[in-house]
Amino acid sequence: GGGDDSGDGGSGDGLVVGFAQVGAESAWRTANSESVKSAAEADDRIAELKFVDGQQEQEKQIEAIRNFITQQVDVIVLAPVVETGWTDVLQEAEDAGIPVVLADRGVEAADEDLYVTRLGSDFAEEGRKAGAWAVETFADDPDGTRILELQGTTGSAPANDRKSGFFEVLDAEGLNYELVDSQSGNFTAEEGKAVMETFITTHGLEGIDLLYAHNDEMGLGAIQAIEEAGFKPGEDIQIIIVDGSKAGFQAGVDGKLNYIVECNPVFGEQLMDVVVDVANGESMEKFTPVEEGVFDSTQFEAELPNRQF
Amino acid sequence: MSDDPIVQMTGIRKDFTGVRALDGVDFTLRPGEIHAVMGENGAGKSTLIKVLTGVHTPDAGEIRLDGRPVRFHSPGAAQAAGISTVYQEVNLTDNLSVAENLFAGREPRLGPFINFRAMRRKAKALLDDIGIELNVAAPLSSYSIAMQQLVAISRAVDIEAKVLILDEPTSSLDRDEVNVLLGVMRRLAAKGTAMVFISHFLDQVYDIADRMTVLRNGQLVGEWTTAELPESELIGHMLGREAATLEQIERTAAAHHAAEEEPLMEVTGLGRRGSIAPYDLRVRRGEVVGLAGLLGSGRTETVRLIAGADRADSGKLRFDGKAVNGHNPRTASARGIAFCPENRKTEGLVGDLSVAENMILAMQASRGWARSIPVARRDKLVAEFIEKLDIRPGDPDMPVKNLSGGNQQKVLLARWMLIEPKLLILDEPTRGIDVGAKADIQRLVAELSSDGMAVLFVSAELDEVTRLSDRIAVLRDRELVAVLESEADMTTERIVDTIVSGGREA
Amino acid sequence: MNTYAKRLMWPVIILVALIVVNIAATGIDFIIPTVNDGRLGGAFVNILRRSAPLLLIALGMTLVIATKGIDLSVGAVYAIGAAIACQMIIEAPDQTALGLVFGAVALALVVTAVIGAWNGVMVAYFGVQPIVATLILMIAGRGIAQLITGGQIPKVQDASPFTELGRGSFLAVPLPIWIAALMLIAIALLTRKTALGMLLESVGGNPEASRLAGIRSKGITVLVYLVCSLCAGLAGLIGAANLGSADANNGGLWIELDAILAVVIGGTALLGGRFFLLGTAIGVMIIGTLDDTIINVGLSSQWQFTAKAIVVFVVALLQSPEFRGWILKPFKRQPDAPAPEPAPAEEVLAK
Amino acid sequence: MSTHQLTERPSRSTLFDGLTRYIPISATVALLIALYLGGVANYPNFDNPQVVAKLFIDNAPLLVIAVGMTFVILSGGIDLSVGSVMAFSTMACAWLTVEAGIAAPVALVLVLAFGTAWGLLIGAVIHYFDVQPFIATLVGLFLFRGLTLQISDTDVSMREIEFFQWGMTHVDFGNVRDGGFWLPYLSFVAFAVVIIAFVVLHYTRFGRGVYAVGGSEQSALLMGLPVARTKIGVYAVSGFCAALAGILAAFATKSANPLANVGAELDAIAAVVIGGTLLTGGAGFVLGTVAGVMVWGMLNTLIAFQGNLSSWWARIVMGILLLAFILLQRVLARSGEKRRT
Ligand SMILES: Nc1ncnc2c1ncn2[C@@H]1O[C@H](COP(=O)(O)OP(=O)(O)OP(=O)(O)O)[C@@H](O)[C@H]1O
Ligand SMILES: Nc1ncnc2c1ncn2[C@@H]1O[C@H](COP(=O)(O)OP(=O)(O)OP(=O)(O)O)[C@@H](O)[C@H]1O
Ligand SMILES: [Mg+2]
Ligand SMILES: [Mg+2]
Repeated sequence: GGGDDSGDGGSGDGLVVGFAQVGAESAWRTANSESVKSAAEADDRIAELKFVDGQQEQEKQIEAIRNFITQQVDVIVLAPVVETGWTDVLQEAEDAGIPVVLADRGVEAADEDLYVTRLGSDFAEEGRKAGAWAVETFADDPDGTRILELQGTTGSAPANDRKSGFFEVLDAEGLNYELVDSQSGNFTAEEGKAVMETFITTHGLEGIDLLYAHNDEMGLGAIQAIEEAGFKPGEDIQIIIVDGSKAGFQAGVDGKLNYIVECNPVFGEQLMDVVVDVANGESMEKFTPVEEGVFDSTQFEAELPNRQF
Repeated sequence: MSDDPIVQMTGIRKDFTGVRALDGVDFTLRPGEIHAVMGENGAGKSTLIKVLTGVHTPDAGEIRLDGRPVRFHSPGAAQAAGISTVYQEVNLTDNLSVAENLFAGREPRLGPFINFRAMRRKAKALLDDIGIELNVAAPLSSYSIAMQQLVAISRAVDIEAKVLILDEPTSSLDRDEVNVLLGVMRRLAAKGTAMVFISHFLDQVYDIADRMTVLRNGQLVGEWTTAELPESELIGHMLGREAATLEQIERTAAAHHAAEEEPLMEVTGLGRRGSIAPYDLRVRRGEVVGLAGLLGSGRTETVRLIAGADRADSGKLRFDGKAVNGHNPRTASARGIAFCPENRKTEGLVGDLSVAENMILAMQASRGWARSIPVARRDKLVAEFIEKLDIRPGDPDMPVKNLSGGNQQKVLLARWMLIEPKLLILDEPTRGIDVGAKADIQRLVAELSSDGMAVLFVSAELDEVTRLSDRIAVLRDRELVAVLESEADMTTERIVDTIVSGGREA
Repeated sequence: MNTYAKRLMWPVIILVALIVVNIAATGIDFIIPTVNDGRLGGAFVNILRRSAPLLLIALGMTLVIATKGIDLSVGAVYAIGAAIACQMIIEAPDQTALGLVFGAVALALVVTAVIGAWNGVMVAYFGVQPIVATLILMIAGRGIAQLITGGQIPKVQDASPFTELGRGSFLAVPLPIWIAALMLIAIALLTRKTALGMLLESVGGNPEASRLAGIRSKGITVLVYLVCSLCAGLAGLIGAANLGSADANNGGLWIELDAILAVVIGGTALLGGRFFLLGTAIGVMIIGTLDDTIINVGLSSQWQFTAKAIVVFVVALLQSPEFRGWILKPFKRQPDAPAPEPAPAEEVLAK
Repeated sequence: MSTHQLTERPSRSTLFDGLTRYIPISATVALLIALYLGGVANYPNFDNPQVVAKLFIDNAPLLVIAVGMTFVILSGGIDLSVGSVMAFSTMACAWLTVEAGIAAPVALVLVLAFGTAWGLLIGAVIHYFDVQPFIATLVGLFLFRGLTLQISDTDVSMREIEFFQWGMTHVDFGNVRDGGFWLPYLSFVAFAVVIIAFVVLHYTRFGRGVYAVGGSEQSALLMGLPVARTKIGVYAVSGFCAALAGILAAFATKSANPLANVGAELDAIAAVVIGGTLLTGGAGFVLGTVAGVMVWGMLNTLIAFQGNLSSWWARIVMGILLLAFILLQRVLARSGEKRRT
């Protein structure tokens, strides 16, 4: 390890980078961790990646950053679990002369000076992409579009933003829709399936046009529930999911869902480039987007082999 | 004593689920008198006390203190109003120190803070006064029940209340300590404190009480002055039958076990560091061996080693012709050693389980969990023992914690008699048991031993020990100092002499 | 038996009330089973089916609680059971082989039983407090599950017979319901037809007295933790089979709280001693129905926690005789003496 | 005849009698030091004093709820609501100051009063209605998470409120770059809570009453102690501490997050129990709880310094360290107990 020379700030055999990850709460997240770790491993410019799992707790992440500061790492990468509340600890990093890069989610605008750049996805944008497809697909639905929504964990940023982005577009485009029900499936297949079963028994599936699931796992759980109730997912009801894991695309190929908004976790290499640039003091844009696409049923087949998680 | 009553209870009724514990009881206590409440186990004595002190709310009736009607909502309120109580089961918190128990709730303070130094000093003085020497900073749990009982009494006495209630305070004390306590009571009476005294020791009651109230089955039998009620009549009132049936147990001479017979149990050099010095002891079939000694002399420790409750760190134990190793309660009971511990609440009974379940516990444990005792057999056995030991109320499904103290003790006895052991170890089996039941138990011990069962018998009552035992082991300072064998030695005086001389021939 | 029925009365009333609310919100269909593909469905059957894992865990938890213990590791063990089975199946060339599925299930059960025995040994032989002993595996267990799956979510093919465990049915009744019901019966027989139940209650009620009575309390303690863990593993298998995948991080998350809740709603005290398996089952159904009720009456997700809190509070209060006495007092005829305020003294002694 | 002493209780072994109750906590402290030295030996910069100081920065809220939990556990109860009450308090601070525009000091007093009132209420339910503490407080766990989410389902920033700058104001002890360390004001609040709790538990009637009730509630009642006041009091203390911890969290981040502190009650219970307090009540020390919190923080620090553990290995290692710690503690405590007899 490069721990011994860590105080020298970038000289020596390479950089020591501290990475405060959110947790391991989903396949998306583990894929993300994996990508960052393997990219650091492969990259000669990085001597050591210190990885700390925050278990979805802001305090744990703050604690990790303070530990990085004590250890005098060269660059800190933070994937913040929430947007607010980082001012003090980011200030401490700045005082210690350690630059901070945000990965994935962002922090509130007022703290913009305290990090160099953010590399990640825009959840609201993902919601808008999903919304755009819905508007396009159901634009000439005569009797109005009836929608079910499976939200992520209540109160979490992706859940909030994917919801607001989606309905923002629907409202802006004046789509005639009705939100029949919207419940949290906690981003898990288990609860996604359970909630969907209840939706089916409560509302029935006849007359429901669209299911919007905030992530893959809930969507896949819901698909099972729909199948077990004797309906055909993707036909009897159209389905949008966000994320786009292998399993999600496989379901797409099988014709069980209709639209995937990608949220790409595999940005490790891109992140390492950013980290090295930051360590070298290069100036940068505040936001570096991760490349992400959208896929409809015509593209699933072709895209499946490219999936890395 | 001719003053107005300080406590007057009239028409008290108290129902528990399924039991009417008190039914229209009147009770009057006058300043400066010592008033005994008498009755069999389960007669309602403790309940009467608890109703008075606000532990239970009466279902009917009136309580007057100093002429004013009162109704306490908690024992704390009663204490604040000048009624200080020692309840039947020692009720202190044994995780706190002796001193803290003595002064809990009324600690000497400096400003808002407890003054521990003053508290320890006062505690020491208080215990010195009664004549016991304890480390007042040590947790109460490091002392035996007897000692805890003394601490509870000291606490109650020190509160200097108008009314002092003692519910079976002497059940685990030996005679010297009882004498000290009686002395303290006389002193307080002279100062005008009114006292309620509950005890199953009639000699103590006759020694100290001015007046007696007798209860039977929750009902008032009557109130008498001690002078006008001879002992036999009192017993008659308590039991509701003629006292003549309570004949004394006479030991049939111990001759029926020949000396050459191999002992059932033979102990050589058995001991445990810090608890009991290595000792030798043998018990033959059909023999009752008594253990005598003062409080803390190590009687309990002695029998716990034999029962496997504690692990011995030296010595050998032979039982039934075989050397015993790997001794624990389970193997002991499998070999036929039964142990009735002295503290029935913490070591004996499982309060939430029913009477029946508590009775068959040891039997079931020896059969293993898979072979449950058939219901019919179980019901029959339980009914048989409820009858045999006269356990009241005789409902086998009642949680055992709702039984009165004496009846709980009988349940514990029944548990061990059920497994028909070869050696029955009884640690203070007659503690808290009424005269009738005590005679029953003594008769039972005599009967069992003439059927060939060996019995090890620990009791604070020397009379009882001498009456029942074939041989008596005398302990002092955690050491077995002598075994008295000859008929001539079986006297209380002889035992006391042996304790004083430490076993050296006088 | 009478006291037993009394204990069950309030939970049953709450359960019925919840069902009535659902029927009022969604119609009588709520309670009436439907049949599709030869399998019973419908809202209430679905609730029962989904509650099966929780019931399994709560049954084991009941036994543990009867011995005055508690098992926080069941959620993690759930994840481990699921992870082992799914990982083993997806690594095999032919996921539809019946032998493979049996092997995977057996392996998962053996491992979870070993974990339970370990918990029991910590408690019985090392004298570690149950909450701490099981906290260790609560923390480490999910790590182990993730290690097994490599942090991925292994997905079993729908064709694998493994998924039958969660989705299949026998005589039209879904398999999870069968499994949970059989386990309920098995544990009830095991504890009530043998002396195990009484010995458990004895160990929980007074460990020292039990030891002196010659009960193998250590062995019994190990056994109940083992059974509890085994139940959790089985629950994990059912959960995984239902989804066809094992989510090491989220599978069975916080299920220990729900399980303990169900046990206590069912009338078993956390202080050990008497336990009520049927009460536990009703507690589980209350919790299961509650989740659906929130959706059915149209409350938003934010209400999930609040509604649960309210229902639990109502159950807890209704079960308290002191509360009932207090609330009914104005309606009762006054006794002859002035009645005291909620008299604390007696309540404490009644324990 | 009765010239001899009344009892034969030997007054020897008085030394250990008083000390046995300190064995678990001594074991905890000894192992804590061992953990620290292990860290120093293995990781560069671990000897930086800030490593220790940091335990009291990031864990200040945990310390405060653990102190409240100590009261409850000592009395023989348990409080599962602290994590949610804490999150709710933080959120309430944010809502009161940011949305409702109430002056921050007033908001803090309101929040503290509310936390205490909640404790009183739940304590009364537990005592008078004889509801099991686990269930009564579990209601709190669900209820306040729900209410927090209903106030806001996103995180709320309080950075505009000047008042909240106070908590993280540094006090420097020496220059941080050459061997000094710093602590923010909020750490001192936590220290103050510990000291007050220590004094209350050991030197006041209320505190001794807590031990008595924990030892045996029935005995305490029969001894005439104010059991109702004590039992309700401990939950009030815990509610107050949870609210205070929520305020400290507000100071620490100047933001409120509806999903914060999930599972914090378990962390607190773990810290209390690691510190040698028995869950059955009646035995333990608030200083043990401090040691327990430090152990918890130290384990996390060690894992962070190791830095190459994946999410799952971090959990497994945490479990193994905890296991080793508890077993060692048991071994030390047992040999200590043996020495006594
Ligand atoms: N909490 C309770 N619940 C139900 N029944 C009870 C309860 N307490 C006492 N009883 C019953 O009330 C009756 C009177 O009991 P009490 O303890 O007053 O007897 P006692 O005269 O003190 O007997 P002893 O001499 O054995 O102590 C008994 O039948 C007992 O079983
Ligand atoms: N070193 C010690 N200092 C003080 N007390 C001790 C010590 N060691 C043991 N004890 C306590 O002293 C008691 C020993 O008395 P034990 O119970 O054996 O006496 P006993 O003869 O059975 O008298 P009784 O049963 O009537 O109290 C035990 O309760 C034990 O806990
Ligand atoms: Mg009595
Ligand atoms: Mg004794």
